[in-house]
Amino acid sequence: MQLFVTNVLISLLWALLTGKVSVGNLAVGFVLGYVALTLLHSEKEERKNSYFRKSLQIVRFALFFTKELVVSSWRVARDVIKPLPEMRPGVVGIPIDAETDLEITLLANVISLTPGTLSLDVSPDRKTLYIHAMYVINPDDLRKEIKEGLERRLLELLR
Amino acid sequence: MTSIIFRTATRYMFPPLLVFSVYVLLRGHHYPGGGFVGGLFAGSAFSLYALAFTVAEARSILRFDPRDITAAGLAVALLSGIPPLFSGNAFLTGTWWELPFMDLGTPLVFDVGVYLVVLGVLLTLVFALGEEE
Amino acid sequence: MIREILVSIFLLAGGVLSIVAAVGVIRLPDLFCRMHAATKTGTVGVSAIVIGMMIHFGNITVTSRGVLVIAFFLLTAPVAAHMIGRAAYRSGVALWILTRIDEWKTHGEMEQDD
Amino acid sequence: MFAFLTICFVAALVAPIVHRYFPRHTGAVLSVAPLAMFVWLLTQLAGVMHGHPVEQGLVWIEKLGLELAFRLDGLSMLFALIISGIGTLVILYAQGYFKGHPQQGRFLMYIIAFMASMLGVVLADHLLLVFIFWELTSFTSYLLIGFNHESADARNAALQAMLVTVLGGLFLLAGMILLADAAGTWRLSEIIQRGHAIVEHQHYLPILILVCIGAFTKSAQFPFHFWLPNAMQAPTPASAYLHSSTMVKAGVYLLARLHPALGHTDEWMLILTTIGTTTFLLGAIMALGQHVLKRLLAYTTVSALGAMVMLLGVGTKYTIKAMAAFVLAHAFYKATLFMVAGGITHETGGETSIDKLGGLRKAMPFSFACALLAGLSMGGFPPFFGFVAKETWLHALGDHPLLIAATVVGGAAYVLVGLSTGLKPFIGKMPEGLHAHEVPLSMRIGPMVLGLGGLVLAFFCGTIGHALVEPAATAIYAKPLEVHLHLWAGFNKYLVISLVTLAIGTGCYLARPFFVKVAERLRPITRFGPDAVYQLKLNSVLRFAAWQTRVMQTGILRDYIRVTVLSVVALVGAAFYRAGGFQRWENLSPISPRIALVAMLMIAAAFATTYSKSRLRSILSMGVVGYSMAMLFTFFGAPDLAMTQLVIETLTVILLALAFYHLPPFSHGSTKRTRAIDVAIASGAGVMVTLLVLAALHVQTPTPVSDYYLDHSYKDAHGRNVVNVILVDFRALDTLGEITVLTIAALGAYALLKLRPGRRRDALVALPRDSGEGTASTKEGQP
Amino acid sequence: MEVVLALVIGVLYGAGLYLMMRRNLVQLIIGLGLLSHGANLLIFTAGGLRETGAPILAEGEKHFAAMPADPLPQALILTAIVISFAVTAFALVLFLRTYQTVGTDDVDRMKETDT
Amino acid sequence: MVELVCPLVMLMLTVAFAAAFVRVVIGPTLSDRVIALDMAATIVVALILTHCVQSGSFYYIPAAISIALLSFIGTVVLAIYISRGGAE
Amino acid sequence: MTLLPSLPITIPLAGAVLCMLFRRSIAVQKAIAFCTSAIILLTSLCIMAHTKNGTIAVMNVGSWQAPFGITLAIDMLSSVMLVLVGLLAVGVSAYACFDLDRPRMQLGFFPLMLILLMGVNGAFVTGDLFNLYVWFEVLLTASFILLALGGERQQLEGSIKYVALNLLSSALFLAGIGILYGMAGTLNMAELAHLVQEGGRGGLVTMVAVMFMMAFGIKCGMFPLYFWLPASYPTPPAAVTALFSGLLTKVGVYSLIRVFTLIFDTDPDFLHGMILAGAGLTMLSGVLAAAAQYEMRKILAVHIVSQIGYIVMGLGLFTKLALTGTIVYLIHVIIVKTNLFLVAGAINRIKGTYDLHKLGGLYKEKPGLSILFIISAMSLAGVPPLSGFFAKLTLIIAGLRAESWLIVVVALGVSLLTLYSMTKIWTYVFWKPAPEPLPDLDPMSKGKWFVFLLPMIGYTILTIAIGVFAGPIFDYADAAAGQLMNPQGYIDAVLGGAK
Ligand code: NA
Ligand code: NA
Repeated sequence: MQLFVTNVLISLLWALLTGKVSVGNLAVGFVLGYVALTLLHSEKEERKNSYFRKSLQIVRFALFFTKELVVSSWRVARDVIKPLPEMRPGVVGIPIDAETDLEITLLANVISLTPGTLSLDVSPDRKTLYIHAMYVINPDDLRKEIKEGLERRLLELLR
Repeated sequence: MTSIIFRTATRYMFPPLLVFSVYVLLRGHHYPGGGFVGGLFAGSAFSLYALAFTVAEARSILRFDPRDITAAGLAVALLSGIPPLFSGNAFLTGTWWELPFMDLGTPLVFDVGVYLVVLGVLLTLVFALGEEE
Repeated sequence: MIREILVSIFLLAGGVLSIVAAVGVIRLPDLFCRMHAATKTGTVGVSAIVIGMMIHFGNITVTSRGVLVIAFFLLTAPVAAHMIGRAAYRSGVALWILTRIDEWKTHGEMEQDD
Repeated sequence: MFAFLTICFVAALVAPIVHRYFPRHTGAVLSVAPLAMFVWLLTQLAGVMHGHPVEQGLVWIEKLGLELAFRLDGLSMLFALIISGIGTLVILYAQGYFKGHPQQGRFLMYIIAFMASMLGVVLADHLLLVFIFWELTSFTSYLLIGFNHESADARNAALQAMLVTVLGGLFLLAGMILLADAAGTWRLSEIIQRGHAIVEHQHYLPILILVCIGAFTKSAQFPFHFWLPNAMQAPTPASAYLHSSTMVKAGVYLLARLHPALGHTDEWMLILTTIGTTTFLLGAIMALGQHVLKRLLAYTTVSALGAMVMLLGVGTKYTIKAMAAFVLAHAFYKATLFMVAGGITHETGGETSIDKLGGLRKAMPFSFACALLAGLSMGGFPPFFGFVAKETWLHALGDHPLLIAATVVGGAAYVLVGLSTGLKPFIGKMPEGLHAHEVPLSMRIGPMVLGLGGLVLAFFCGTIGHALVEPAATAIYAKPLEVHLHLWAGFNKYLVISLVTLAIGTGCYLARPFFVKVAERLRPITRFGPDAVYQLKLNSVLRFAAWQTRVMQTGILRDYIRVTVLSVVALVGAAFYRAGGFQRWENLSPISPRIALVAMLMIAAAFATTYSKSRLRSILSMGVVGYSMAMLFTFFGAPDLAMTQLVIETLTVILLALAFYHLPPFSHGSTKRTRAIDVAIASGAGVMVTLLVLAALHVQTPTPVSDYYLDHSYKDAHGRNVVNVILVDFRALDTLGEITVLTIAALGAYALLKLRPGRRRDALVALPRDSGEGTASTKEGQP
Repeated sequence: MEVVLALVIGVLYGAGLYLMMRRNLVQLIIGLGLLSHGANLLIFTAGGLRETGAPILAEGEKHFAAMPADPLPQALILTAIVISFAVTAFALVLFLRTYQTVGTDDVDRMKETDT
Repeated sequence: MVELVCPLVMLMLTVAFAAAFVRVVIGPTLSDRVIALDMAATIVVALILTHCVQSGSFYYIPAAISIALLSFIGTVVLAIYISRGGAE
Repeated sequence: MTLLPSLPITIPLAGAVLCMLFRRSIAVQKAIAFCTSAIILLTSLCIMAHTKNGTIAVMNVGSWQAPFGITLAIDMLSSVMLVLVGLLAVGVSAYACFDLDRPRMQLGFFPLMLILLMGVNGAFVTGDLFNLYVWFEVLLTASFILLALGGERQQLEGSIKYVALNLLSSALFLAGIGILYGMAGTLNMAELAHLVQEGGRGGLVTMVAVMFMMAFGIKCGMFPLYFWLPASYPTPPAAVTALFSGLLTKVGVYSLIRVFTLIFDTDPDFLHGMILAGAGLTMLSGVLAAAAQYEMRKILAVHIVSQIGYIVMGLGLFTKLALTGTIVYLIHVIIVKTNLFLVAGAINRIKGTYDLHKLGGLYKEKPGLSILFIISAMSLAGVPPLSGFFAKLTLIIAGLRAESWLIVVVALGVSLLTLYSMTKIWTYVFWKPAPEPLPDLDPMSKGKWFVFLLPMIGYTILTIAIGVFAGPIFDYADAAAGQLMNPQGYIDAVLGGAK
């Protein structure tokens, strides 16, 4: 966290130094700072790990999520327009590994944001997440897809 | 009505919303916004909290009774009209002091009063309605 | 020019997605399906337009606020959907007859409403 | 004059206090006030006699031209002497009559106030001042008639008397204002000098009629006479005073006073003689069948008042003299008889019918003496003043055989009544079970003085005629005249008529049981008299009032809204029509598709709110209207507005939803017909608004104010957002008001939610400890 | 444009009034809401419509380059909106309490006070 | 180019808004209406933002944020209302 | 001058804020409320001293020049209204301190009352049309709440009608303001008057004028728009009704007078004729409605309508004398009506009912109260030489001089029926013996009773004093009417008097 703040400060400093506060300039500053910090903190494994690994994971997750978003948006959109929609909706319970409130919430949100799935509720024992999905060919496949894809990456990112 | 998801989202949204409300308040003189919308934002944040948790909890994090906030806001708005009187001007004449980072004027103080009133009013209403059995 | 094209693409994407959502909201057979269309396509559509706007203005003020708008939508839209979906399900809104499976019901663990 | 009037009013005010400190001599103490007046009047007599009126004035309301102007001339002198003189005696009498009565103080207060007002009427020289005192007499007489307020009859009679006299008063007021405008002055003394101008004024006839109605109601002329006998519910001192000698004569006084201004025309003569004669005869005939003491007297009073009006109506110098003399005579004998009647009733334990009285001469010798004196005077027996007056009267009517005939009929009735009240109760055998004793001293003084007075006056009638009657008649006639009254005017045809009248009257007295029987038979007819008309009128007004209330105040809000909207549409429509529709449109901006689309949506959403069985659908549709509004605001460059509109719209929906937990779904439909009507009304309103907006469009919109805001917002008010600057600086006062509204709305909502009748008791217990939060702090609620 | 908006205003007034003439309390309040929308739009329209920029002076500028929208009607409407919100909120609570006390939300049956 | 696209997008959004409105009206369940209104609010946000692009002024962004926040709260309140069995 | 005209607004607001801040202590609130009322009275007397020679006190709030900022302008009519508000405030707050129940006081009666006063004062001093709307809303909202506070069934039902119809009026008012702004581009009443006089828009002005007439007509309870009044006024506690009767409808009348003398004097044949017709129907309808009632408070409440008719009659006649009458009538009726409601409240306090059929015998039992009642009642009925007489007299003279025969006939007839109503109360409550003995619900010692009656005694003395010292009052009213008939002075003072 400290490193992140330092990085932001560096980017601001860069913007001030160059005398131009714009998105592009700040981004440049941030990248420069990131690189600089990577170099600076090469020996301190522990801390470097958390910040730099996390940041990479975030980027990876964001890319994955965007891909999912676009792909399934397309699928839903196509289906909506089609004269005879090929939907197989269903309510599926997914056993979750997420434990803390934040984890559960983010997971549920991410699932909801992904087109085709929608979090309905968490069971009272917080072990199962019930979702409504547009295309349930086989519930177990869906469960696996979500656990392996979204949940794993998300928890990886959070822990 | 407890939902982990809703509660958690609320817990994380609450502080930024308050910050945002103050931002809207302070920027209102130059950009869209101002005391009224700012106050509504702040009030909405607390209302959200009351929805996600309980009215009692929302009351406890608010600390003050909404009615006191309302009265205080009205008092601030009224008092903001007083300073010009000392310089022989009419009630509610804008009086400005130039500070290094921004201009501070009685109209802004007035807007703060508006903010407080709106916050207090909204919460008075929402809390009372929420407590209605 | 490239910027203009980019802006146009994002804006149009937003518009099209909204239309799709609209059609979905009208056409889809049950509440839950319509929710898919309404919340998500709407969200993505707004995000597209925000991105278009951010590119169009390209200044810090707009970008920061645009990010805020997107973040806000990403945070709230699913929660809202969850609340509605849950409420609707509990209040007994019927699923579409072609709904294949309802594990929530079969698990029978419906928590008592407070 | 002013001082003495003030003394009288002050005496009235302090009466209850005097009663507290001198409970046994209240009347004696208070009678000093009228006595003072009386004495002062006597000191002025010489001057007035020689044509030097006393005048006094004080500006009261300059802008209305109202002055406290008083003027004492011959006419005023005659009346003022009667009023203050008899007033003194009546107050003394009342002391005995109300001995030990807890409310004696109040009674004296009312009657003295009445007396003072009456003096005001006759002394005032300003039309409005006359009216003011006139109304005061109505009001004080209301209190007096209703003095025995626990009796429903007394209350009704009081109300009736007041309504009738005040009604007349209102006519009078209108007449007076017109009169003053016609004469160009409010001063009576000046008005009576401008008779020509007034008589020729276009408003002469209205003025005359209005004034007459006022005077006739007060003086109980037909057809307003009915209130007077009913007013006998008043305690006897009041009757003796009000209904014999004073109040009822106010009308006569006024007509006499205005005779120079309004008289000497055919209209005057026609109206006054017709009404006066009718009243004279009617009162006399109706008196024949009465057996209740006070009613006998009341009907003859009505009759006497008719006679005075009749004489005034004829309007020759002779009739005017006769009238003035008769006023004096009547005051003496009628007051006496009333007081005696009161004494009899008082001392016999409430007996009022002469048929159940008799043989009181032993028990009440003083009363008998007084009654006999007055009764004979009333009957017109010589050598009483009543006889003198009657003689003058007959002389004056020499050219009017019909009126003479009427006088004979009336005179006979007077004889009957005079004997019935002055003689009948005292002679013969005392009925079984009747116990009586003589009245106390204070109740003897009045009858004695007045009864003997009737005799004394007759012997000094020359002097009296010269000193009192002549100045009065001169004032009425407005030209100098001389009055010579004689007890013995020689043997002529009028004496014969007089004697014939006495004979017939005595005969009638002997045949009285016959008249009583006839009256019994005829009673059903009286149901159709003016009294019944009064009741009918009053009831129909009340019925109409009830009907109106039923129609207007249905209690149904929707009706109220309908009527309100319809009125608005109708009246604005009328204005629209008057404005000649709307002019051509200019400055219209082109229609852009997005706005047209939003507008269509708004229309659809508005219809959706109305056309809905589901309340949620309604409010959500309203939400759509709000969102559309916000879009319009966005398109037309109003970001603050759009933002606020959106927030408020959503908040409204939220609040509605919170409230819906506790409210039922829509369940009350309307019939098709009702809905059709409402659609018509609502569409009318909608069309009206649309037309208004369209009509407003052709007008150029100058916006100097807005230009000023745009120019000065940043420069002088340090703000770039002009709308916000307007809100917090240019028009901050609006915003101050606005947040006040917000504050109290919340306060009110809170109070309503926390305080309800069912919870009141708890709240009462819980609140003092805590802060007035009801049960809020102890409850943990959450949706 | 103004003609279209005039029509909308008329419809809002008409619909609002129609709703106020219904028997349910909630419809009354919705009617009031539509009425205030109508009034606001009327001020907006009568005040002169301009599809131009907002009356906000851009950063760094001292004068408005182009004529922006008229700010005064906007401020007036803002005030009116807030006031009508306050009143609506109170009316809502009032109606709620009335329903609980009287036992009906049928306006036609609330006629104890008149006559 | 943007000048051409913007009106088009706005038109599309308005149509979408209309569709949402239709769903508000036809229901059939309360949840449908609520979801539709939520979507309508989202579309208004989109519209406002598009208007920002078209008019070149970013003053309307706070409006967009407000509506996002408030419509969220509104939806939640209505959801709670539904789940507590509130009548239509 | 930079301060004085704003005080009628700020002082009650400050008092209200203090009350809200001290909401835990009723005793403190009582003290604040009473002191504030007294200060309001003193301030308004100061203002009157300043304006009594015809000066118009002008203040530009925020120091913004006349048509741009909000201008407060106080002429003689305004200042007399302010004084009346002060008088009312002092009496009613004293009465309320004594009479009101605890929960109502705890839940904000005093701040609400003060804010009501603020709104009323604001309406009287403002020279800006939209600002007038704002003050209307302030006082209306406060009155809504005061009306409903307590939550009894009748109160609530009455409030609903009151709220609905008054909001209807607000919508109308707002529409009128919008169109007027669209036409003239200003909200300043003086400038509006100036622009309207320049002409060219006659027809539209007349239409807008009618809208204002209807909007204010609802607020002041004119025929046939007064429905809300009988439905709501008789429901709250006496102190509240007294406050309402004295102030609310009068603000409507004041506004009517203000705009129809200042701005809309362009088409008097049509507009003032319409007002005159409305006045006649109003007084007739109101007095008939009262005649049908058998509940003391309802009779008094419904009578407000007929008195409004008299007041408006002066405006309809539109002569200087008629306006003088209107002003005198306003002065008279505010005091007398308030007093009658307080007396009715006192009766209710000791007997627990307003029902004429149940009451009785108070003439014997409470002679002091009887005197207080009969004086005010007779004043209302127009018995000379009490205040009501001169007011009615002036109007009738004005009517006769204007040759408006019909309105004079109506005015006289209504006056008779008013007398009937008042004597009805007198007969039933005071004279008639009680059908069943009613115990004294709140036996008070002599001293306490006297203190309780003090406000009423004060008003009664005022009633008499107005009659006795009618001269100076007429001088004042005449000068005020002169100002109204010649609005140029007002216009100049507002537009030219800016600094
Ligand atoms: Na603002
Ligand atoms: Na405002």
